[in-house]
Amino acid sequence: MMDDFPPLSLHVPEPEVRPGGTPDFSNVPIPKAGSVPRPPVDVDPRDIRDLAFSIIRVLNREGEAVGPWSGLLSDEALLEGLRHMMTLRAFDARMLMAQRQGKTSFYMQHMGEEAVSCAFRKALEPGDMNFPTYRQAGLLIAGGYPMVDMMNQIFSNEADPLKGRQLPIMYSSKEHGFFSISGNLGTQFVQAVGWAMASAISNDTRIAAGWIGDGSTAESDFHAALVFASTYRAPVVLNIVNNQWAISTFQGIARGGAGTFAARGLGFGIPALRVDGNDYLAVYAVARWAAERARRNLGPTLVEYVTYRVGAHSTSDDPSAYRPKDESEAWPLGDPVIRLKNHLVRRGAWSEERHRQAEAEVMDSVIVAQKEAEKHGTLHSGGKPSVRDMFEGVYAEMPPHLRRQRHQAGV
Amino acid sequence: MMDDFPPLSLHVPEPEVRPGGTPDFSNVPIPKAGSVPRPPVDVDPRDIRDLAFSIIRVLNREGEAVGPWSGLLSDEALLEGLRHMMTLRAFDARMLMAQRQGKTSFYMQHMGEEAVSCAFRKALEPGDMNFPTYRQAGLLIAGGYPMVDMMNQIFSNEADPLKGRQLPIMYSSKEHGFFSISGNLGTQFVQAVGWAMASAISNDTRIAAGWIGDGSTAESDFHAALVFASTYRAPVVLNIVNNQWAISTFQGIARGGAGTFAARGLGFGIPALRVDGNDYLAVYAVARWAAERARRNLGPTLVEYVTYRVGAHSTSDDPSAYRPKDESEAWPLGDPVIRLKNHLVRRGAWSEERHRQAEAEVMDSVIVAQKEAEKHGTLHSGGKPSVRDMFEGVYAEMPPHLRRQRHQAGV
Amino acid sequence: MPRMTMIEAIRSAIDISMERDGKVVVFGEDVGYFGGVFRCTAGLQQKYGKTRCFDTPISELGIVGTAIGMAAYGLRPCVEVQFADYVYPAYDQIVSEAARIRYRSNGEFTCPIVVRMPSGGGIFGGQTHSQSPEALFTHVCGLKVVVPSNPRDAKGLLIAAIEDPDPVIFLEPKRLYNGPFDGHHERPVTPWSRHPLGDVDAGHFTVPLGKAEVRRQGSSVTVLAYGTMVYVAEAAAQETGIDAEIIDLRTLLPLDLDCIVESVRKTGRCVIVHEATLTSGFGAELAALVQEHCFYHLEAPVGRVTGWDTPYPHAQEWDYFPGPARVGEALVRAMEA
Amino acid sequence: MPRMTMIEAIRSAIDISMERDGKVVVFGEDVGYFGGVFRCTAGLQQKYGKTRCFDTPISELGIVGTAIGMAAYGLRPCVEVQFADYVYPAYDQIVSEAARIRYRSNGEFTCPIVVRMPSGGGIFGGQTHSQSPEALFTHVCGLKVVVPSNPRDAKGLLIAAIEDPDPVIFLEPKRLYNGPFDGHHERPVTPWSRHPLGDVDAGHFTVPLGKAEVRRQGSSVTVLAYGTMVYVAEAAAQETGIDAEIIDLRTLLPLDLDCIVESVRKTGRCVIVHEATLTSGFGAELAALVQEHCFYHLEAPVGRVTGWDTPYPHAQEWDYFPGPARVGEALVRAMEA
Ligand SMILES: Cc1ncc(C[n+]2csc(CCOP(=O)(O)OP(=O)(O)O)c2C)c(N)n1
Ligand SMILES: Cc1ncc(C[n+]2csc(CCOP(=O)(O)OP(=O)(O)O)c2C)c(N)n1
Ligand SMILES: [Mg+2]
Ligand SMILES: [Mg+2]
Repeated sequence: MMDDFPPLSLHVPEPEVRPGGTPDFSNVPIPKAGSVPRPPVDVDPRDIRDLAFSIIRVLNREGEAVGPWSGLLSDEALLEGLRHMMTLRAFDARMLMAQRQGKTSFYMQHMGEEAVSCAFRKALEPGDMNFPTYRQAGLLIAGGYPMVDMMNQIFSNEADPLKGRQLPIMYSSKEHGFFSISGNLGTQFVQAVGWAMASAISNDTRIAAGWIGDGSTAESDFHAALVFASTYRAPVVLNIVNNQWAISTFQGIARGGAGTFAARGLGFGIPALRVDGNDYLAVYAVARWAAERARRNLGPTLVEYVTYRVGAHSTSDDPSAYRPKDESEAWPLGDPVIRLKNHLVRRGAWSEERHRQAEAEVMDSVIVAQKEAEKHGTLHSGGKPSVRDMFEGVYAEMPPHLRRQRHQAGV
Repeated sequence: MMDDFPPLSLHVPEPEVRPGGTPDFSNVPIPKAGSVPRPPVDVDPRDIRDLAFSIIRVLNREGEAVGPWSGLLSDEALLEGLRHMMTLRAFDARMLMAQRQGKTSFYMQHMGEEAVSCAFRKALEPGDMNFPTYRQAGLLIAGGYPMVDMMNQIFSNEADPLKGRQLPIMYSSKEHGFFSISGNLGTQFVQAVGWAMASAISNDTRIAAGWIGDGSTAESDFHAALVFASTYRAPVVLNIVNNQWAISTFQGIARGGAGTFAARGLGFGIPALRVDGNDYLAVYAVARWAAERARRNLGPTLVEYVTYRVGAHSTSDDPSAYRPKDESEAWPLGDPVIRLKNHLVRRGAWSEERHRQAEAEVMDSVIVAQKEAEKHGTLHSGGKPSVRDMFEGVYAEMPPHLRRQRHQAGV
Repeated sequence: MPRMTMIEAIRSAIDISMERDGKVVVFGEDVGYFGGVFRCTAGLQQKYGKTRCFDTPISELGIVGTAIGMAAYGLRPCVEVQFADYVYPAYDQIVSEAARIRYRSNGEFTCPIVVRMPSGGGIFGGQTHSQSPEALFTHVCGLKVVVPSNPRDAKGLLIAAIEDPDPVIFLEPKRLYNGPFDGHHERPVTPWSRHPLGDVDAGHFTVPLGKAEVRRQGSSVTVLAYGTMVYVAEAAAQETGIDAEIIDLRTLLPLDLDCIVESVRKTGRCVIVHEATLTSGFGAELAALVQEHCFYHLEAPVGRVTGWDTPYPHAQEWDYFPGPARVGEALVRAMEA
Repeated sequence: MPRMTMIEAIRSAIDISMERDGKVVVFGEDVGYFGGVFRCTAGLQQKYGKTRCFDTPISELGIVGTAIGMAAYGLRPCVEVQFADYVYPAYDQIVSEAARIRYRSNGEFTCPIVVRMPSGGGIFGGQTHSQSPEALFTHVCGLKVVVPSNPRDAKGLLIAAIEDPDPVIFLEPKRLYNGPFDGHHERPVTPWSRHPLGDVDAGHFTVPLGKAEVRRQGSSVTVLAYGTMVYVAEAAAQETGIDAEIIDLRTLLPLDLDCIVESVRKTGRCVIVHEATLTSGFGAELAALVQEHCFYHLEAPVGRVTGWDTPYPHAQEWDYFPGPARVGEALVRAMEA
């Protein structure tokens, strides 16, 4: 019988194009804005399996908001959202420059993905808790966390709320519903489920949100999160930010034979939705739907945000080595800031001129914050966290061996 | 907004019945034998998602083999299969008794699940490799591995092929395509994928089979296995033995909101089938289908065997503490040995009398093997592996520190 | 005072903690309805309901990972890993997360969890029911590591661990669950009901973390031990007639170094005993500290008696287990050096 | 002989191994097309095809777990974990599986895999790009643990590791990738092209596992070090003018105890240096062995200079890193004792 079969061979997925080639996303099916239905939040997950293979979109090419997921946000709310995204983009630009100037050791930007965290934040209530990765600073910006504190952390200066202990951008703010970022991918996804279970155990009304990248869905924590969320119907929104890349590795390596990342939810009976991650209105609408499910004790929702990492992975990375330089321009879902701007213009609530003016204002506010932060020092100059801080906080109370070591260190 | 929502509460799944209650499987939908179609092996996984929610069955209540999955095995092959299952059952009975007599420290039986490993083994070719759990000894029995060697391992005696190092029943036989069993749940599932990838890398024709229990699908290795198998289209059959229980924990805790364990495959684009695990013919048919897919380089298949653990989890367990004593009698898929016997009788290839005779013969052969094994000793009496054996085999070559320790031990 | 086995003492500690503090929740594999394969949580689901004591899927990562999230919320999870041999799937969550959350968030988030697990050998459990992985946790700053050796300590230490604001790894020597075991496997074991340390206060009390206890006063040689090895050391001292001072460390991290140093400076000799494998075992840290802090008092090299550097074997269990004969030889060697 | 950086030496070792043995396969996160975030596998996919050198999903468990299966099949996987800080998700597969398969199957199945990972600090990488987890592997029997300190050794040891029949944990001190680093972060680093150990044979050669090397002869005190700390120790010896004998351990498990004992018996003093945290670090095992085997030759307590028992901090990196000043003080202390 074996003789009947030709030799096996290993299949190794490859992206469509590599450096030198012409970017091509023609294989990425993009449904028309407004075409995906909006089910009731208590829908039976089995009835919406197809949502895991489509893309919920609100803003069409003409900048109109269309379809059943539209109509949730006022002009005012949208203008605020636009400002959040612009702020995040300006913040990124300044911090990238600060890193090049040696004011910090490391930075990670959000270019192209601003809508995801900025819009999601607006679907939450005070007291809800995010378990973010390193690419959701929009949750802080849209949540009103002071930029200067973010910069103090990035500069590891004397005012750093984390006392210089953490890598830049690994923020933490309990008050702003932002759990301490881990440098270890995935770990926080299952913790979000635990937090949500705790809220349910405590008969609270607060919900949690877990965050993970497309590449990191391969980690074990992702599975544990889905298993526990499914079994205990935890009030949690589980967010996958599919920005097409995991450092140099294209999303096909993590995704394998499944058509989408959202599809992972199907095996757990968890409603799974895909959404245009570059569409502020669509992100908000889906986030609110999922948050409402959680808050009504209907259990978890898995959301895949389809977006694109326009910049380098981090300041240690140069993407031109592994993808065409102009790939981001070919990305079919456009730029989230421009799309929202166009929509507001179309709505008559905004203009190109006001936009340019706002860009300048936003940049000013970032620069003001940066000046303020730099007064407290930057990584290699000015005020620093103390060496004593290094020994504190390992435990609530410093045990004798650490006291001995601190003494040896002469501090 | 928060005021609109009542307090959350935690959902903790419970089995239908607990000790004292009346066993009830009326909620378990059992499709009619022969009713599930048999797709071609190169089917698009998306076209057979419903197979993850049904049960492929061949033997009907009348003992007839019906439907598109029937007709693969001759009388002779079925009689051999019956003998394998009977042997495994007799083997279990004797070894359970041996454990009670103190001849070994531990034993795990297969009662009710004999068809799964016995029939699966017959769908493999020489050279294929299983990565089993502790409840697939049928792979060895149906593969012709000598019972006496199994017993030598169980008795940790001087002829134990594993030199007394392993817990009883943690067999290993490369020659018989049976990877060394791990006491750590799940670990071997992803190793099976690696072995299969290696075969593909080497342009070999051999395939691998991974094995895992319903409860253990919650482990991280399960996820890693599915991710890697899906991405590299590894030639592997991934088997989930759903025997309804994980020690005292009913399958609903691991399964959560998904209707079935097979459904886990859907999120990976891996064809997922459920099969009546107490139906030798159905198990064989599905195993052969999945093995053929692997061998044709079509990639992995996930198979859920729906069966029931009739006995205790192990000799350390007493199930009457957590499930009704008579639950196994209410199990709607019956007993695999009786069902195959009835089918053979119906086919005219067997009779009640020959069956009784065969039972006696099989038991004799087990007893002969046991006598032979006991000549080499049992756990606390007779021949033993040596203390030197304890120090050997940690590395290919014994390093100096282990030589020092062996010397200290005086051996 | 009531007599308790170690299992009953552990159950009592959890019960009292759940009763006093509604934030204490308990979960793990087979922990809920059935009450745990060693029955340490029996009856708790019935008493406190299934949202405070429940069964989990078989995912040690999930058990610890959700516990960390719950602790960040404000609960105090006390979770069970069915055997210490199965803790490795949760190792990343423990090492990279539980141990670091307070530090990296500058105290904004904390992780008051207890991870209980039966450890150690002597039950013919083979390589996957016998391990003593304590050294894999003592190397991780931010954790506390506790190993009780008797019902009274088990209860007091476990209550202290649950009330502690930081993550605690709580290793329960399963060979001691039903009675002290001195390594003489050929003899019947005394049940805790006939041992003074089986007398356990029924109410709330704590044994502070970080404090060792001198279990036998002596002047000739100090034995550092914990868990089952405390009894093996006692048997060895008795059988050799050597006047050993036996210290039950109880907490390995943070360690009660003062107690150790005081004793070794007095005796001038030191033998360390543990079940875990030798190389990089916790005995290495103990030996390093003793030679550093007692260098000018030591009259003999610090000795270590441990499991051999092999996986825990099944059939050769009693050749592997550091029994009273091997410990006795080390005591004699220390005295003769 | 060609000059190579440590990255080039590692790449050359893998390249030669792949060329000589078709069973050698290489994979990990970003390892294939891009050639690894530190470029250690650059060009190999192009040369050997994507079924022998490929990118993987981000699952360290999956990387090591599939490697174990491949090794059982008969291949020789040499896999990369992107940073040693990320090895914990694979810890169970390494500890419970890779390390035990030969033993538990009585040699029927074996596990000749190499798990490479960049380790150590000095690059402002914070807590998740700076760890030195070697002691978490040296406690695991069945593993070998290697830490090279220069391009020549890196190449020879890596080829030996790939050819070894057992699983090898191969820790690459990332601060040494481009040049020796003595802890004087304020000074420019000499590139390997200007260091004699940057001379690396272009062909096949091995440096045997289990053999240490005396990197500096001396008579006053023995320094045991590995990886980056070898250069810090050299700087400290030079700056204090103390005639230290510096041993580069190279392989931690199995350890070259003879070399250590010979040196300490000669010098009578010993200082151990590593970047990992103190408690239960590999220095504990070294100190325990030295006091045991050289007790009657020691004139001072064995000293340990290590990372502090805190997570690796970002801003305070140079207060944390065991630099030449701290090592120098320990040398002086050892001499004055
Ligand atoms: C456990 C672990 N493994 C590996 C890494 C190294 N690493 C950092 S980011 C990254 C890629 C993550 O990709 P993705 O999840 O898609 O997130 P993105 O960066 O695209 O937002 C990798 C491999 C890590 N931080 N943690
Ligand atoms: C990593 C790990 N965790 C826990 C255990 C303890 N344990 C042994 S068997 C078992 C139940 C397994 O249930 P299932 O996977 O359904 O297999 P079954 O016994 O039903 O065949 C548990 C929890 C283990 N062996 N390994
Ligand atoms: Mg990504
Ligand atoms: Mg089961």
